[in-house]
Amino acid sequence: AEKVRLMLDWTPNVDHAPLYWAQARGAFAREGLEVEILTPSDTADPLKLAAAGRTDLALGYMPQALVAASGGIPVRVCARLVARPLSTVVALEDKGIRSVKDLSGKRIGTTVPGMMDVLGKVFARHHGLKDLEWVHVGFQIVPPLASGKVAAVVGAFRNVEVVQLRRQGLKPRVFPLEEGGVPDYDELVVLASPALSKRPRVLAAFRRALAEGLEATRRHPEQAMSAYLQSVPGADQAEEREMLDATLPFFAKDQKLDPARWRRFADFALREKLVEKPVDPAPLLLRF
Amino acid sequence: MLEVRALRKSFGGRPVLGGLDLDLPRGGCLALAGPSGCGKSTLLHLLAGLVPPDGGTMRMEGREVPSLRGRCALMAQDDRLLPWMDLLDNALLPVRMRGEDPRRREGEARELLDRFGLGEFLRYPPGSVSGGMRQRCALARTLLWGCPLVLLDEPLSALDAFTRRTLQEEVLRLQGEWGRTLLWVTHDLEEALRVGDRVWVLGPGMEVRERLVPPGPKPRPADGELAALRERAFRALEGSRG
Amino acid sequence: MLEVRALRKSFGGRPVLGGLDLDLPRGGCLALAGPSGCGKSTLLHLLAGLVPPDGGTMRMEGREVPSLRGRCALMAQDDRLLPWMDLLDNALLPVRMRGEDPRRREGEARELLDRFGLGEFLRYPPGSVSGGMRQRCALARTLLWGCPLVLLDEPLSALDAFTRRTLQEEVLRLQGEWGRTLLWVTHDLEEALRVGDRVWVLGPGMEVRERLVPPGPKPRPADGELAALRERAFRALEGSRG
Amino acid sequence: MARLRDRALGLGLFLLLLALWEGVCRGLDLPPYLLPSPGRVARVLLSQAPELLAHGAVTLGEMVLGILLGLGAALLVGGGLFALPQAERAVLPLLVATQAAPVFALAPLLVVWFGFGMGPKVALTALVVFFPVALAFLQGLKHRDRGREDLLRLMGGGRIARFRAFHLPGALPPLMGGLKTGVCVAPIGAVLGEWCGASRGLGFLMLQANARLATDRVFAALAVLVVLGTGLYGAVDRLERRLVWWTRPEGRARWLERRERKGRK
Amino acid sequence: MARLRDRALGLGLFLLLLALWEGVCRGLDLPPYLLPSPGRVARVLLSQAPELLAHGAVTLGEMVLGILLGLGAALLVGGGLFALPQAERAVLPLLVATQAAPVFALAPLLVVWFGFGMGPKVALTALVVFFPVALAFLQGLKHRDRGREDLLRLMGGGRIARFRAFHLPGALPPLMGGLKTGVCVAPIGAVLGEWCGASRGLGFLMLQANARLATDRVFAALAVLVVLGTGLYGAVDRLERRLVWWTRPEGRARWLERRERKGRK
Ligand SMILES: Nc1ncnc2c1ncn2[C@@H]1O[C@H](COP(=O)(O)OP(=O)(O)OP(=O)(O)O)[C@@H](O)[C@H]1O
Ligand SMILES: Nc1ncnc2c1ncn2[C@@H]1O[C@H](COP(=O)(O)OP(=O)(O)OP(=O)(O)O)[C@@H](O)[C@H]1O
Ligand SMILES: [Mg+2]
Ligand SMILES: [Mg+2]
Repeated sequence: AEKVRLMLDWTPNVDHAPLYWAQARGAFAREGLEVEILTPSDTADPLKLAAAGRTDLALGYMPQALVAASGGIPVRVCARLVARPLSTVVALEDKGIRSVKDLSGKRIGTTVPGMMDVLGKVFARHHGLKDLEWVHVGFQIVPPLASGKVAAVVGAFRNVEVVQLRRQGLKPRVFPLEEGGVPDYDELVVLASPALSKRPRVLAAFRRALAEGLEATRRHPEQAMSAYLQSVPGADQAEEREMLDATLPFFAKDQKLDPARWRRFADFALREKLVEKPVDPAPLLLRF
Repeated sequence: MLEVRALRKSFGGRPVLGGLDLDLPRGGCLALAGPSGCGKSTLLHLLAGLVPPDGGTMRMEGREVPSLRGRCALMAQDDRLLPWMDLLDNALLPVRMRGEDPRRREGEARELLDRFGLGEFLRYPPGSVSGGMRQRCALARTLLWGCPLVLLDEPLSALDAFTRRTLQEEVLRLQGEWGRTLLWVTHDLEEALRVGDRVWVLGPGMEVRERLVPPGPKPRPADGELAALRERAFRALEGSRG
Repeated sequence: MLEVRALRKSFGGRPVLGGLDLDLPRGGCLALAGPSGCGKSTLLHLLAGLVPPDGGTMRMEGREVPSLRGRCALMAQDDRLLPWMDLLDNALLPVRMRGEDPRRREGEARELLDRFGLGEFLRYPPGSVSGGMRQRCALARTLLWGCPLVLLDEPLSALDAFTRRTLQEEVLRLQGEWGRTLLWVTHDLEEALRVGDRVWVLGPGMEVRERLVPPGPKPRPADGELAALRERAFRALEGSRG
Repeated sequence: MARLRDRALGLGLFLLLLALWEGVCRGLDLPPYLLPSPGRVARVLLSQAPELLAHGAVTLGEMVLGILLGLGAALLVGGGLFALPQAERAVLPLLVATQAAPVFALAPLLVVWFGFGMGPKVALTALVVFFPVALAFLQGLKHRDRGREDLLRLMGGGRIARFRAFHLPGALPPLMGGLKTGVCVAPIGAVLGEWCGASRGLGFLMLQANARLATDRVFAALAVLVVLGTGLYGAVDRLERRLVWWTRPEGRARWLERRERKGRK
Repeated sequence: MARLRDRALGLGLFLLLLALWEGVCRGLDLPPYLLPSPGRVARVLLSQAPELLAHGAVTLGEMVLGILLGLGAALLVGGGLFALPQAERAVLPLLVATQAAPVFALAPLLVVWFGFGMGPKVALTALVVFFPVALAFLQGLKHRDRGREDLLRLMGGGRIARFRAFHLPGALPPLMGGLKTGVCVAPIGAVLGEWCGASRGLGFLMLQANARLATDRVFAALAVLVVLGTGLYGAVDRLERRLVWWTRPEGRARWLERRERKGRK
């Protein structure tokens, strides 16, 4: 079997359920692949390590992949896992935020500086929000929201933090980024190392197995759940289930890497100075 | 003033003091001489309460006490000056520790240090003066301590013969003036005979070999008589070895 | 063996040595006595190269040298034993530092320490023995050092009169046996006269006040003659104060 | 007797602190995802003991190896900087850099060099342990007793012999102090290391639990980590008592006794 | 002369290390997004100097405040544990916990308590500085000279007077050593603090650059951080020379001179 190392974008979470389910049901093995799943220390690492050939495949985000391409980091996109943005702007109704307009004059937190603050500012401009104070909140989303230290957080995942907030008995208000002037994009894509990019047969095999995992997850979420829970011992099953259900509509239904969609986001990124140099996404995409 | 009975101490099974009796009347000076390693310093440490005894009793002015801690001044065999204070501050340390304002006794300390030949070195740190100068500073500190009972462990061992003689007289003068009681350990027999109104020569295990009473009040009589006593003491020391 | 000319040293503008001349013939013992703080220890440190001189020259066996570092053994005024080694290892330290196998000299060291009265304490750490015992160990270390020139800074100051006499003889015996040259600083005039074949009494600034030559070969003649010399030396010391 | 009383007092203080923590949680009405109460943490500890212990064992192994490695490096570098004091200014920025470098700058490098196994964890632990130990050792070496050093220099002999006989034992107390700091921060190193790609260990567990807002599990893992840390501290404390025996009379007495017992055999 | 030579040697070594780094980058063919070469970092440093300096000033402020706070706390706790040695066993786990607690366990608490201002950064810096300083101080207090202590105890007087006259100065050398470790790890504290919520500072800058995959900017910020760290270290080193003057003959001479100059005025 072909040994393939796959590095997740972050610690295992429901987004990765299709991968675990594919692994557990033997989808990779049937394609002649032996996949080893690795976890990184930081969301930027998988991409760097794939470029350096330390992992064969890595999970990343579309904006990040474009930033990498503009910085000359030699990774290619070969598949996708979550085909729509999960990042949103989240506020709490409990704190009196009912509509977007209520955010004017408030302090807004961002998760990843350099990324979410850019998207947040686009969102604010789109909705005509004024007098915002921006602060980076790091890994923490729930505590500053719950304690009212920030009125909203840009970069909260609608399938994770929103569920968590709800389970804490709070009433989250979700404002999708794609309704705030940010073009639609793929939240989770699979990046290939330069070496693996030259082996289309392996990549094709991986894509087939991944597609099977995605399809099987949609069809049998409970089984996907139990496969995934093997990798996250001690997790709260009910909560994870709720998160998975919230994620299901966002999983990629096909493996089409649409250059036009990528180009839209690349233009947006250049306009908003997310990238410094123009990027041509076409050579970035490995299509078959 | 002080009565010690059957004081015992051993270190790890090796007996050092095997039941010592000791009486110090007020205002006197008992000089102790004994072979090196016989336990003189240990005795002073026991009295001062730095080392716990294995047995025996101490009575201070009739009352039984566990040790003389807080009731005696001690000059240890090494100077134990604080290297980060100048000589004057070191000498005034007991005053400061008592909680008194050291400035009120500064004049006194300056005078004492001056008489001890340290007048020019008041502001020197101990690391920058000679061994004998450090010893003199430690002696001044002990005398400024203000306790009526003073334990001295070879206080003048690092001094030349002349300075030594001067300081002996100085200490005895202050003893009289301030009414102190002295327990003076020395390995110099001449010094013992010169400063003590009683002189004990000790043997190993701190057994008392010889009790000498030097003739007459200070200043001392002719050297001849002293020399004879010294010879006797020396023989006792010598015997304690054999 | 050693010729020193016009050696000068001052500390922060305060002169300590104002141009000292010194000759040590091979095999002799020059005893130095002087008031406390006059600069005796400083002289030994200068010779040994621990402190740089301000001026002057040193010639060792005809050759001019910057200092005697590596050519002399030094016993400092404090014992400087290493607290984490027992007495035997401390005494053998110079052997070990020379790169020799200390076990080859262990017998010698044991014998020396035994003669110094430390036979039972070979395995004690310095912190658990008396001041005098530490000093004896430091002396043994200095003698085992193996250099022909030996600088001793008050080597017996912490010892009782009898032990002191014994060790004086011991050191002189070894000096003869091993052919050492000694520079012996002491504040005990009797000791100076007993061990030195020349005795210098120094004044402040290390100016030589009195040069005495004790009569005759060791062992010494009658005490009477010594006493007279001692008196002379004492007067010199006394005068150096006035 | 006295020891028993000391222990009781220590235990009492510990319980008092726990009570204080519980009080803070209740009094301020902190939600458990902010600060779980000790009771809650204890429940998690009990119910998930086997898992916590298994992950704890992994982390302990990483810590022990890292501590040994860090100590070795610290002895070398501390000794080296002492031997070549001019190098301090040059090497120091490098050392500060290794300390200040965020994991995300180091992690990819470590992975590239050491792979995904124990390597990066041990390396990061060694890195955090190394620093306080090296500095304390250097400080101890610098503040040596000059009188004794002078005398040893007169005795001649190589710098290495002098170092072994004098400088090293003299610097032992601060060195052991630095090592205490080192073992206390070792958990940070191991945890950070586990963030650079791991599938086992307490750091991994915490990261996972944190992503799920399971703060009580984070704290349970933390509690295990703290027990490991204090255990290592205790071990170093014992080692110190054994190695630095000469400063206290009891230590000297025990040392003598041991020597005599050995001699008799 | 000798000092000049020392400096030259130090500079030479530093350049050597930079060359080594450049060599590693080229020799191992490390891509710049893993480890940028010094030249690359220098270019970023130059071109973005104003921004780096502005953020550096913010971080420096946080570090200085945090160091002062941490030092104060360390003096209190170190002294307290010395005064009450039974407490060591009880308090130690707590201290280890504060060290081992990953930022994400502390960050929410800090944010809720201090908000997003300077508070959490200063608190985290103080926390990391505190630990090595407190331990070194405690160690110094423990390994005091027993002979002198005994004598002072005989003199009577309060524990506080004794502490000021004897224990504190005696523990100064290890304390300063601990403080050196402390200032060297202070950058970690400030950076971590900036990660859990900030809009300025070098940590924020690094995070931003990291998200943009601009590793050279990360290292440029790191370089500024290192300069700040070494600068603080140098300051502590000077302070130490001034405070611990009695261990070296030159120090004593300078102290005497200063005193006499003061006396003459
Ligand atoms: N490091 C120093 N800094 C300044 N002055 C010093 C230093 N070392 C010694 N001195 C001064 O040099 C003088 C001579 O000191 P030294 O130790 O040589 O005297 P000594 O003759 O050995 O006295 P003693 O018999 O008391 O040991 C003293 O006045 C002392 O203050
Ligand atoms: N801490 C200790 N542990 C073990 N033995 C000790 C300790 N302190 C002292 N001794 C032993 O007690 C004996 C007496 O020591 P002490 O210091 O009282 O002698 P001393 O009479 O003062 O001698 P010196 O004239 O040499 O100062 C010595 O044999 C010494 O080895
Ligand atoms: Mg004694
Ligand atoms: Mg001297």
